[in-house]
Amino acid sequence: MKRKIVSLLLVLAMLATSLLLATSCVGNGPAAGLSEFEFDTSKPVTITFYHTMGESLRAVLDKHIARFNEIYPNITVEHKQVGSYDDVREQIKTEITVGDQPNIAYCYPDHVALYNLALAVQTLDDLIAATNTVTRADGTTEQLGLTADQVDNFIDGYYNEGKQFGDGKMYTLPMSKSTEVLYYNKTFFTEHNLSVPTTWEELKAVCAQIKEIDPNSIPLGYDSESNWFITMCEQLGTPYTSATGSHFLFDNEDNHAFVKEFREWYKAGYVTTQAISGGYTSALFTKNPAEDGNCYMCIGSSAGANHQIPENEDGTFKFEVGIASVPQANKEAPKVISQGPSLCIFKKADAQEVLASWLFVKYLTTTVDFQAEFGMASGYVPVLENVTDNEVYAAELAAANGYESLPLLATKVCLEQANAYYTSPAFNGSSTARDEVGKLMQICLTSTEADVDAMIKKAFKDAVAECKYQAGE
Amino acid sequence: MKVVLQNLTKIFPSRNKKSGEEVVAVNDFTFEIPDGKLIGLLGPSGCGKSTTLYMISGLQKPTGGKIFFGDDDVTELSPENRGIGLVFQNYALYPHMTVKQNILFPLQNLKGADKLPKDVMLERAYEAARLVQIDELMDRKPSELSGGQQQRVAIARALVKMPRVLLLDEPLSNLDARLRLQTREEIRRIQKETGITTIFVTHDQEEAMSISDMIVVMKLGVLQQIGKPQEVYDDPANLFVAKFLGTPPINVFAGEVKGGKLYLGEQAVLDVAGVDDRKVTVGIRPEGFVPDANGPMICDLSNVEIMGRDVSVVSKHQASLNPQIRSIVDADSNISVGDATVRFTLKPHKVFLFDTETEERIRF
Amino acid sequence: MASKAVTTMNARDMQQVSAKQRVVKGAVQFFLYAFLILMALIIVFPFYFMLISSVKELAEYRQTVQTLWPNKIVLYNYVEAFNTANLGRLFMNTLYVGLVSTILSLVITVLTAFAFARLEFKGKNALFAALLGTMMIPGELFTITNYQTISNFFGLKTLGVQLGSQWLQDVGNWKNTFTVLIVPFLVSIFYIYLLRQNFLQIPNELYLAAKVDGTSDIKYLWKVMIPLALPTLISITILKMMGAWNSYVWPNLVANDEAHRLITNGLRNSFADSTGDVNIPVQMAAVAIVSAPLFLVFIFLRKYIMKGVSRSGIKG
Amino acid sequence: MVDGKKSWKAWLYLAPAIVLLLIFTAWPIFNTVRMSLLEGYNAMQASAGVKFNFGFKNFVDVISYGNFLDYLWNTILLCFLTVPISTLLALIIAVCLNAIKPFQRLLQTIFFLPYVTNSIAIGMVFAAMFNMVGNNFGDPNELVITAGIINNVIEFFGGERINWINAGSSYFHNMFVMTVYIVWNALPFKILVLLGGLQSVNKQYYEAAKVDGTSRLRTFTRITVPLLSPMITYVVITGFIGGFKEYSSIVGIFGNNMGPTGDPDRLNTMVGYIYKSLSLQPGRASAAALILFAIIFVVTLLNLYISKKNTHY
Repeated sequence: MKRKIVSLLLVLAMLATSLLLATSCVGNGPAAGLSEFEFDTSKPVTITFYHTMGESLRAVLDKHIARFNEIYPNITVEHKQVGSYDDVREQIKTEITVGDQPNIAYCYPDHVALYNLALAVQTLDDLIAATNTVTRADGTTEQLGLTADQVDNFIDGYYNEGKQFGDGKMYTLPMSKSTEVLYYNKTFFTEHNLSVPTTWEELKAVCAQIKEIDPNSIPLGYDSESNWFITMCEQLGTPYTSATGSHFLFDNEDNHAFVKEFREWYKAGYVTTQAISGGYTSALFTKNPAEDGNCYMCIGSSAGANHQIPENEDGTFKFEVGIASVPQANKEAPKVISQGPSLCIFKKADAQEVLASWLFVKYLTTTVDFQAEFGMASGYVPVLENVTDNEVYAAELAAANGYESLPLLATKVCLEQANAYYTSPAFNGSSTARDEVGKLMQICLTSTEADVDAMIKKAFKDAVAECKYQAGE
Repeated sequence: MKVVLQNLTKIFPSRNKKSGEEVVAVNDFTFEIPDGKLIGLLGPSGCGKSTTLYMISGLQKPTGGKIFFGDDDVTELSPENRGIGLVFQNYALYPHMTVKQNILFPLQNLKGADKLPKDVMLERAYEAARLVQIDELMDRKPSELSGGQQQRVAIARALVKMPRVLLLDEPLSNLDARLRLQTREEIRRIQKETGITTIFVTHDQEEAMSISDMIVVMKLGVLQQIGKPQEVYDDPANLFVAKFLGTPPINVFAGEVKGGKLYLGEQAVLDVAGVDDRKVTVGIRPEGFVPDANGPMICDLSNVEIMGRDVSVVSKHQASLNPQIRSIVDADSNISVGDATVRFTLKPHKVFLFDTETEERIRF
Repeated sequence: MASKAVTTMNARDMQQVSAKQRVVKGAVQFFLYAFLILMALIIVFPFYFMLISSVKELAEYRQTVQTLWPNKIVLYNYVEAFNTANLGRLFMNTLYVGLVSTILSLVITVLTAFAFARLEFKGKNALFAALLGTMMIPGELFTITNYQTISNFFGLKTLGVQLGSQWLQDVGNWKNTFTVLIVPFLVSIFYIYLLRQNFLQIPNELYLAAKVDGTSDIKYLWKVMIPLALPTLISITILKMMGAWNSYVWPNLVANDEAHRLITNGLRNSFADSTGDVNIPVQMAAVAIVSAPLFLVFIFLRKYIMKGVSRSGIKG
Repeated sequence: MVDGKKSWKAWLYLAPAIVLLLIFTAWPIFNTVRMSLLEGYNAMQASAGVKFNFGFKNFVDVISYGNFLDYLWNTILLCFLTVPISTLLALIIAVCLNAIKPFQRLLQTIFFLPYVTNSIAIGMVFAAMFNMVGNNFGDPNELVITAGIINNVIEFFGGERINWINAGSSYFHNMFVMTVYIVWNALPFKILVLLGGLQSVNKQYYEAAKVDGTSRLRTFTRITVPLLSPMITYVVITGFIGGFKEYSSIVGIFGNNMGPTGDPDRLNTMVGYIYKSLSLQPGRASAAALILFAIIFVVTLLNLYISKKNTHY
């Protein structure tokens, strides 16, 4: 008898838990009913924002939240550093399953694709197009949507990143961006009369020259194998992935060819990468050139410029650094990768929360002062072309040199190539493709197989198979 | 305090789920233990004597029947409310407490009106310790004591509450032979001094006989006989009791009564007037044999063991149910090892007849 | 076989043999020590490497042939490792979580072990076997479901959202609380098993004796069983604290905000933040800082840790 | 054996544990089985109301995955390398420790040190020790900047440096490093348990063996090992259970790449597969976890069976 009661209780507890979990999964509900875009400035609303900002960046953010609250005192912004980008993704992913996602989050395109499996991300098109006005606390008004000027001020490549999801809809606004730039040892280049390469052929030639001058060096360090592969696809116009239809298109002859070419570079000792060298190649670049194994050039993130400063412990510098755009396949149609976080807004049952989130996102992405200050604090590139309207920022940019102020020098290069940014399609599985082509580069460069063509062919085939398997195709 | 057990029964649910058979550990016990006496519960292991003790203590609840202490029905009372002291076979001293703490422990459990002030508790603890003569050892840990000393501590701990009834579970079994004799006397002394009704459990009949005022013999959950040790020995109620008591044990024969005479084999060994003709089981105490050159009972002599005052004669007889007959005779009786046979006459009051089926005593 | 040799020996032989034995014994002892010391060096070497690397300048660490003793001892790696993370806060958080979860865990473990060791109830053995069975299941399996559970405990959060009750939402959402770091791991089957075995060794008569004296179960547990099982309880305490110190995956998932972050996560995060060159000396300094408290505890409570571990085998 | 104990009282004592176990252990187990049987299950789509078919596709996916057999092989190989080596080594060390008097405690303490370490942290230390810095390892124009302290030691003794874990390293050397690290990590616990067992063995057995003139080796194989067999069984079983769950030690050495540069996932394991799938394919992860559980279960039973056959007393 007692045993029956106990087992009954067990079963009941199980049932109750599963029921509760089942009901909890309905929490997301349908898309917020945004038929009307009236934001009620009298009703308090709290929004949450997940990001990865460190302490100094949070200080900038807090300062601007205070400014934002001067015009919208009814909106409380709670923000939180969740960890790395992956942590943000994992956290939100689980939160979506219980309907507990934040209002705003730092995101990469593949994150958005993932969240959209649950249809959790708010499309921004209607909001951007909204023409009704909102009255702020200081009596001024603003248009709820984006004005034509505001849209124009965005760097196009960054702005368009928001609609690369295959359905033509806009899901994100850019927050702060970075790209890859070519760092080079300006002192060395000047000394040996080397010219800064602008194409891959030129780069190869420079590598050969450097190798002759200093055989124990590795002329070029390339941080991200994945970026290398994707950028080459983009520059050469060869297929990489597609957001619609068959996703994984990168197994083709053209791609085999450039990978094989780079393998020869590697075997000639021209190049190393982060995975191969076992750490960021900036470490090799900032070494004393007299030491073995240093790099004279390094292709890395503009956001990592701080790590490319070859500073001695006594505060002097080992050499002067120059920064240039990455080499191109076709100088007429330059392509450089666009990276760095965007902001997405999540659907909520309460339309006021969505509108408040939108107003805040709009503030962060269109306010010149915030973009400038955030750029200075982070080393990331602001997303606005008119960021130089901020005088402090403009002055700092103008004074940037090849020693201690590399981040600004890098930003300067980034702003000059504003028309060259590309982003690759985002879909559920796009990050797998990114990882797999990075591994593919690792394998193809370092492999010691005798039959190189067969090895490359197999590596591509395996990578596509893995992508498809992970995507559940 | 007299203790009365009335139709006391204990049934354990079967361990074996499939057969579902219940185990009757104690079956319909009824007896009365007079006030201030030392009682031995005696029986082979598994006879239910410990269960009975545990039921008296309250650690086990009877399946049926009642237990009275004096006139109070304590059947439903929990152990602590019965006013008992219990000493375990392995003493169950708390190994992490000193002797003093061990003895104090029961007093510290008293609650409400019974609660004692600290100094009274201490005084009582020392009193109990003095009674068992361990007041010198109060600050030692149990592991630093000998077996006999541990035994005394356990008794002191049981006595300190001034119990109405003291219960001892196999109190001597963990002691060596020399200590056993000594402790046996000690228990007797303490019981006499305190006058507490004391019940102890043992499987050793000698131990029970030597110190008890009364013994209770049990077998397979059934009460066999109660009485003063000598009475039970001299007048066993059945074959089991007769066999269980006495060293050397009683000699058992298959016999037959014919015409008022008891026959062992062909030999008519004793007059048993008043018994109908029938087959019987015969028990003869070792001291019931008297060597007699003309005695009616003729046995094949195997061995003679000299024991000083007595002589133990080992012989064989066709009707014996044991391989050998052991008899104790005076040393001056004239038996030599070389003889082929030995003849006995029997002392009538040392010969008991039992029904072959029921093993109940047949009196003559 | 040996007896034949012994019987044929004369006194002189015996002396020779005993001299020979002494030599053999000495040689054996020598080899024993040589072997043990060699193994001990291998065991200790990574720690040594960690320590010397943590006090080297980066340039010295990067020398082609590494030095076995730093040319110049610098401590700034420690300062940097210490400053990169908000260590004071991390220490306090970890200590708090460790203490509370240890105390609660001990209470639950003691109660459960007591019930399994001393009380009789239907289905005891089946239940105990089932509990032991769960120990074989890879713990990774629980994480994803548990995360859902604590995000929306018994659906309370959803209910709170539906009813508009902030209080209910807070009750239902355990994320970024100390609760979530403590509660899900309060029950350790292994500790229950360990303590139950210990309790079973305590003779049943002690329990009966206490019953006769009118001791309640709770008092018996407190006055007799706990003192007798104290070494085991201390072992459990230390292992549990070590667990809090070393836990990483779960806290990283559920409570990685500044107010609740634990030490391992904190250090890990701080060093993941600093992109760029892997500065091994600073990294080694960080490793040394994380390891130091455990080493100290170990030195002082060696006996209990080793006793506990020898019966456990479950790390952390 | 006191009766009259009410069952409800026992359940009261058990209540806290039972409640917590139901929520945080029983339900996850149930949910894992559920997820493993929902084809292509993932929580995101589930929360959007997508329904999943019921079936064994997740299990088929796991088993038919090209790399799965490799991961399984890695797992098994690591188990069968590290468990016997660490057990044997621990046994020898324990016996040696038991045979000495001075410094026994000190050495015992030293051998226990690896236990009180943070496995994430100490993995970083091992990787740093074996890591080479440079380029084009194995190529004619190889460039080695820092060979790593282990290679420094090898070169000091006149050996050739070895590419242990970097690009172009061999599977054999990778496995060697993993084995060293795992054995290093596993030793303290095993030594402790075995030494504890040795110290509780009645000295009379050894004295008897000595009187009989039994050789040391014979004493070891015929007395020590059989008497220790319960402890050996215990460390072997826990070793196998831990071995089949090997994951973090590989991350510690090779990082999330789970293999050297140029051959990612070369050393991936069952649990590595589970973690990799957890995020996007929880259905497959659940199925793999159940398969792993089945393997551990069978191996444990097998171990118990063998040890029972070999325990003679």
